[in-house]
Amino acid sequence: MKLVRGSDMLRWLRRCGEGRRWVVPAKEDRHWLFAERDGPVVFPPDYRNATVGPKGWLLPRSEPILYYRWTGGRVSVTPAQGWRPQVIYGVRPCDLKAIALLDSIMASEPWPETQYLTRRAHTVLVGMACTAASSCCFCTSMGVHPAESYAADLMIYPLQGEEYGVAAFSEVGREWLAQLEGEEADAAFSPAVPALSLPMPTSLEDLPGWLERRFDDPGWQRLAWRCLSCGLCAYLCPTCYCYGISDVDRGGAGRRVRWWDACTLPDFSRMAGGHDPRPTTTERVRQRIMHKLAYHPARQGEILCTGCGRCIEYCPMGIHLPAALRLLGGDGR
Amino acid sequence: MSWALPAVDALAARLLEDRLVDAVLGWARDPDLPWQRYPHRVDEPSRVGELVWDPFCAPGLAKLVFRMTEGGLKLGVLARGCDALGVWRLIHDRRIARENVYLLGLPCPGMADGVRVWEECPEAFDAAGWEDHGSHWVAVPTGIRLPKERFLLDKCLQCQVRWPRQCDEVLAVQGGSWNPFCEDRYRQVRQLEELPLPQRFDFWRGWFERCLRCFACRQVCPACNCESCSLDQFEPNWLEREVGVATQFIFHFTRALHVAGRCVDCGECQRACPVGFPLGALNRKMMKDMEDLFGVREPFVPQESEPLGEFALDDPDEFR
Amino acid sequence: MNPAPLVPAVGEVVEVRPETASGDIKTLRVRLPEEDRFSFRPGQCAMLSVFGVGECMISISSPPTRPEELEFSVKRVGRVTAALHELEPGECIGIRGPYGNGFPVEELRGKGLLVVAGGIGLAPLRSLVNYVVDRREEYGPMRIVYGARTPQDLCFKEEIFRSWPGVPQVEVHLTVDQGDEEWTGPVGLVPSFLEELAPSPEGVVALTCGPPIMIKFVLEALQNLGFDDHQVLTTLELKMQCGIGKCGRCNIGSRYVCVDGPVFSLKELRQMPAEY
Amino acid sequence: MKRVGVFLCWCGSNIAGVVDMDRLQAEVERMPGVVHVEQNKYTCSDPGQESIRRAIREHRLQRVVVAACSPRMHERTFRAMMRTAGLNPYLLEMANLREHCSWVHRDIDEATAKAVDLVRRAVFKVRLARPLQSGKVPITRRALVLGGGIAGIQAALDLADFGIPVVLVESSPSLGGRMAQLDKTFPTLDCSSCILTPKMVEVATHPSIRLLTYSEVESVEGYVGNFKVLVRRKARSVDEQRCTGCGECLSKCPAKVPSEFDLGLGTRGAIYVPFPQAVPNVPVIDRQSCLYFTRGRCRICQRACPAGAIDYQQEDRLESYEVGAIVVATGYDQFDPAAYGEYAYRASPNVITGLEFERLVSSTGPTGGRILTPGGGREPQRVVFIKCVGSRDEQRGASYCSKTCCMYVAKQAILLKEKLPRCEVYVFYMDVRAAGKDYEEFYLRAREMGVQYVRGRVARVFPHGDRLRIRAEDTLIGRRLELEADLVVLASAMVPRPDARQVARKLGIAANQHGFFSEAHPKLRPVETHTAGIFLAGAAQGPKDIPDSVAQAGAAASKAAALLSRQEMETEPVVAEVNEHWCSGCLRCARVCPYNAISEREIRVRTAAGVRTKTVATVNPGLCQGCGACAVACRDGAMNLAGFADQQVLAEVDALCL
Amino acid sequence: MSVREGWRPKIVAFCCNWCSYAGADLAGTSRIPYPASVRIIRVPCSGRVNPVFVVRALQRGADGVLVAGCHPGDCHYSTGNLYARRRLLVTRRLLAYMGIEPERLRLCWVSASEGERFAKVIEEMTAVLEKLGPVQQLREEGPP
Repeated sequence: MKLVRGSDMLRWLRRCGEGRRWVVPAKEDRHWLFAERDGPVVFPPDYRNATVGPKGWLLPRSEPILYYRWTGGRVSVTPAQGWRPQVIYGVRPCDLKAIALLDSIMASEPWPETQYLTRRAHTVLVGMACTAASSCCFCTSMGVHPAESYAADLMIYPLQGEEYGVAAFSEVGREWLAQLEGEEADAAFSPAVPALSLPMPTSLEDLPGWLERRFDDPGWQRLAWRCLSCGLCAYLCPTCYCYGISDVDRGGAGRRVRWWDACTLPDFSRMAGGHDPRPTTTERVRQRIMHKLAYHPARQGEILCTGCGRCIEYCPMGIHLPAALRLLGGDGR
Repeated sequence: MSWALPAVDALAARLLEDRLVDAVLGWARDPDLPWQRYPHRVDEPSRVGELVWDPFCAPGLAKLVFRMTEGGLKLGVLARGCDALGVWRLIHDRRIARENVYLLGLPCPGMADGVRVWEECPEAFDAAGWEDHGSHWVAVPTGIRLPKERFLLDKCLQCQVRWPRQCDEVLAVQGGSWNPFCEDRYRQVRQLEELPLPQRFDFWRGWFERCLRCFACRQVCPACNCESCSLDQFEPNWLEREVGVATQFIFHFTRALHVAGRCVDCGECQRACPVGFPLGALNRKMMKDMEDLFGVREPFVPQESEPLGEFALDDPDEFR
Repeated sequence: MNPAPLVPAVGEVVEVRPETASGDIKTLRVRLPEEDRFSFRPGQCAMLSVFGVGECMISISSPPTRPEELEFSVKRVGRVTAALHELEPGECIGIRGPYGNGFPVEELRGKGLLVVAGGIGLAPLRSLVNYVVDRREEYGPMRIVYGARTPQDLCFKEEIFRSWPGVPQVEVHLTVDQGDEEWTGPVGLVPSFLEELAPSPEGVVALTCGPPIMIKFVLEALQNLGFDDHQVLTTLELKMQCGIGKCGRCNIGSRYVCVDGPVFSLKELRQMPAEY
Repeated sequence: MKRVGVFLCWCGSNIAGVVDMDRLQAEVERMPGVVHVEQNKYTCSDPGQESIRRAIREHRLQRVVVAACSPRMHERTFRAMMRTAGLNPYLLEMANLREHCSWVHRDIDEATAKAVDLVRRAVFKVRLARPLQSGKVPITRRALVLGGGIAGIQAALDLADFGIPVVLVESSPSLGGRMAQLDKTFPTLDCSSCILTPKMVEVATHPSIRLLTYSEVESVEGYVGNFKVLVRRKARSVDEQRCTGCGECLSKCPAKVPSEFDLGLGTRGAIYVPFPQAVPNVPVIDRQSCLYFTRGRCRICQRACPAGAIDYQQEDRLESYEVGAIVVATGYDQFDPAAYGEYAYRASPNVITGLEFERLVSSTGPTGGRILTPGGGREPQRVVFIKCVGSRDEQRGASYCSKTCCMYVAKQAILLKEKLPRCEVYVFYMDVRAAGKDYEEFYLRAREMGVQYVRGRVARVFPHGDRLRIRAEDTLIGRRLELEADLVVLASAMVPRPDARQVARKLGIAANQHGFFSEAHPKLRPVETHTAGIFLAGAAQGPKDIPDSVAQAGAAASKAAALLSRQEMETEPVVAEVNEHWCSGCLRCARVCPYNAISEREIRVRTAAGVRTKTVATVNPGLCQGCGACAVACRDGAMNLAGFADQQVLAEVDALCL
Repeated sequence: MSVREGWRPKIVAFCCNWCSYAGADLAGTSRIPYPASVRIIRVPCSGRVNPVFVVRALQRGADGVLVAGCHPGDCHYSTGNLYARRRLLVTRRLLAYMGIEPERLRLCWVSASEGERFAKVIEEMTAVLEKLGPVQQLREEGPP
């Protein structure tokens, strides 16, 4: 770790990130979100985390996959090239962990998702350890630590006043850090304590099995009846990655685009013939939570929730993970 | 005025005991999150104690009534002004059968932003009950005062329907429709109308970039109750899935137009939007135009007919 | 590594052949350019696309032993399948794949095969049948039990009536739900017809594909006939968009139909949540 | 992809002279789905059409675009050609290269670029076209005629003579209408009732006509060929079967009330027949004025009736009739001149309307045909007619010309001159409109007989002693006039009946701003309404004299007969369609439908929660005229218009904007 | 606002079949010239025009949208044009509110006998749009 004053750190980062797009948390109206700016910024003390995480800068809300053009009965196809070198700055550990999870999903065999991976490879992640919790976060309950680096190339630890510690966790990170003047030093960083600590019904390792045994639990219905079938939770969730594909036609030429989808939306799994394996909110809410806490762990060994707390804070009908765990745990309410 | 929770409970219990309804829809405390109240349904008179009525009952209920009563369930609804109008919107749209709902009107002094209170004054949640003192909510017995100016939910700041209208029964406590916090419901609309055109577009474009198109605004809206939203259809492709300025424009334009003359101004869309898109500024623009152009009085109160499904021979002709 | 797994190769439609009188099922014969050809197993699928309309996952109904051209039998159920039906010979079609696990042809070697199919469900099994026909000596006897709503709705008529019955150690049993004037064969639903035929489970693997409701009763029938769970393979169909296990749509529990399926043994199926 | 063939028409040099056809062809060949393009000199000619047919065969075309003139010109031609080529006629689209392009643009580049867009629009639209079929609906061979005036009578008789059963509904107790109130008719001066009464009798006795007087239409449901009409038969209090029409009751009735038929100039009893020649000759008790009904005792008529036909217990009855066509002949009313305070209409009994004058001069009228001033009962020395009262005056009356007044004033002046040769007659007029066979001559005859026509407006009429004083201006010589008269006759306008809008709503037909029923097209469909199967006759459609009413009644009858001569009818294929899967059942569509073509029905749908019923909109293709208002009102996009579907219009927009 | 060289405005016109389309036909048969900026879509009635069609046209590259129908009172379907007037009035105001020049949408009444009027409307609208320039706001990014 190197110690540095804030203004020096910004200058150094700006220099290292020359020629890249800077994606930084920006406050718009009352909401923080990741937006393109000309460089890194100093955060005011009220920055906890962004409402909308940096996910969209790696897996955009929509992006072309390919362009096509018909001429007579023949068609020509050009794959899309949609990446720019970028720095995503000020990412919190929960979102860093989420990016690590997305990386592993997108890289999974037999069909690695090259479009994501290419964009990811051209991205430098500058993380920022948490010194204050936001009102709904519960990362430690999910085994995520508020000072851990996860997918970050560089990690910033706010220390006293203007002083920051910076550490590198990748090749690029080390290259950048080498350009920062200053000595390696140790500094005590005291991370934030998350606002919520979930009463977990079982250990994280046993959670998938615990949930699978409750697949037919009436608790799902008691949780999901008030779900309005919007995609808010999935779109805000840093680990939700489901997408759909459709064609945008402009009269014989056009593009095939991939866009965010959400398993809570009513049409998500409805087949052309009308059959839907998940026809009501009960199955859909179950799918979403089970996917995070049971199915994905069974597949790739990791829980797909990093405790960022966004679904708790923003679901307009108060449907969230803690409620699910409690309802399934036998509390009848 | 107090938040007469025991009276609410008693009324709910009576409805269930008299078998006037099969269930009562209200709010309950979230055991995990002190500030959270979520929609809650009670089927037994003995369980009405689970219901809560205090300044944190943020979620609107109207849209839930729609799906709940679909199978013929008779539902008692604890309805504030906004909930009642929402339910009436759905009744006029023939999505709720009038005989399936019993509207139990609750005069509403405005709801607080729970998360905000939690962040700034967590001890407020130790209250056993609440009183309304006009400009403040006051916790009983702790006496903690929460200024509304600071904590009122956005949707409640602009509310015009604190008094529950067109209900089967209204909990007889004091209250009125007057909202001291809303001087001019069209203030933001007027401000935007006065901006030069390019700035107006920039204003909206900024929001288009933030809108995630998660459709929370649509899903909570009692006026958005179509069997199949045209925006979800692939054929015709009213709205492409691709997210860009043009498609966001079409999305918000279509949504505004489809609720024009039908929006009950419950503010739920605004509350649900995670990025704070000023949906109310679109909805109220439509309301204002309904008033200005077609002389629709109280454009937020659902009527049998809707302004865009009618015409008058002397409608203004502004196209020259 | 494929540079962009979602970008299809562009093939050419060589023939469009209606399978049924109503025209709701058509078989497309497609040729891919040499460099884009792929090897596959019977039971695997490919994502077909009509550019400008969209994509649709369709099982390959031709066998890997005849690799020059691929065949896809498409039932018209929605927008994309309707567009596939409208393709003309000479027109371009997008293809990416092959996707899914396919039938375990190595493990099946030497065993007797009981192929049970309904309607368009014969398409993936046809790939297997022709694969076995082309490597007849490697496999045991094969019984094909196939049914459709009416005689008109039976697919691959040339094969089921003519070529397959002539192959040594291949039996074809056909049934229809409703006969017509010309139909002299059995009338009845596939599961009960199967129970009447009462094939022995000894050394046999049953493979089934068809409408969900038929599969449900065929599985029961097989159980009644003494087939063990691991002796039964079935195929599942869910909505798919990416085909590569990334879009998060076609999972049943922790299994993705597009990657881990569509072929599952009854044993596996019993361990999956009933959400399909 | 649908195989589209495009046929580019030169229209001689009309199109090819401005549009570069070869450049156009090259562009069109690149459009999606287009497999064949050819140029023809005159595509509408027989060889031109034949070449399309050949191309359809040879290139297996599934959709056809003809880029030529306006579809309003030749769409029918090419649709017929499509049928002969074995394709559905609605799989054709035209691009209007002539009227909308080559005839209005000069620059070859601009015109060609535009032509490319126009053809592309047609190609994009036709690719999404579906074959449309017209449906068939059965036709009930029976007609309803609404109104028993001369127009209704004529229509009923003509229809009955076609052998079509007719139900004639008249709201008053007798047939006859306004014509029965008239004395003589212009320009022949034959006696109105002499020519009308035989027709009334013929109606009453015609085996194919069911006459329902003193009856009103309660509701109309259904659509062309299949209307269900509910008729309220008001209680007459007299048993029609028993009554012999002897008239004993009439003279015994102690009540005296103003007679509607005589427009208040005479009186009638509470039990009455409106006029002596009434058909049916069955009295009716006016319960408002009847002593028995108002005070509970009297019963004089019951005692007087030798046939025992008086039935105080009678109640309104509802009868239902199924009919295939409706002729609306509900007639007109006269404008109430009270709006013109300066004419002293209510103030002086000697100021009367034209229609009142008819009663005054009629031999069956209150004075037995002697012309006497209502105020004094004297023969007038001088009579003043004022024309255009309530007509041609947007401020206080209506903007239209009432059309009949000029002639009836001339007629009434002539009658006056004939009966009272020494009486001076003045007519104040704005214009004299005497267009019609023998009309001008008739008007000149009035002048020849000494009727003084003064061009100018009357400023005031006011009582002066027992006479009337008229202040006016002669605008021809620009002088103010003042004269005295004994009788002033106001030629008040023909206006719609007060309940016209209600009737229109009941029938689902339109009325214009004044309340006259609207014809489907002012020139080409003058007796049809927008609602198929409903026809108009007489002054309900607009001011009309007797010959016009009779002519229109005949026309309406033959239109109705043409419709009813078929067993079943083809419906328009361009109609609204409901996607029941998407429909929310809010029925907003039904509210905007001008034809009442949309109703609701319940269907059963399978949902996750099981099978449930849901309400959806349903379109009656017999009624729908394909305007598409419902499709826009529908937010779900569940309502669509075949032939102009949302996806088609959107594709057209896309095509034009590429 | 920089206007591309040689740029000409493009107007998408929705004309009702009974009055305005016929009016445009009459302009043709009377050989009344007008700018080639307009492209007509035939609809049965102005009441068929969904406001989303208007935005769609502006999005896809039209610079202005004209909706032409029968004069009030003359609608072939009696009231379609009056519904259209209300809807499009609101549409136009909403467009302006969201930052699109309201002059880009025009509703006008053209009867079957008003060929000259049709030509005049096109001329006027073309002039207005030439001043406004192309729609900048809603253009989508095309392929590279």
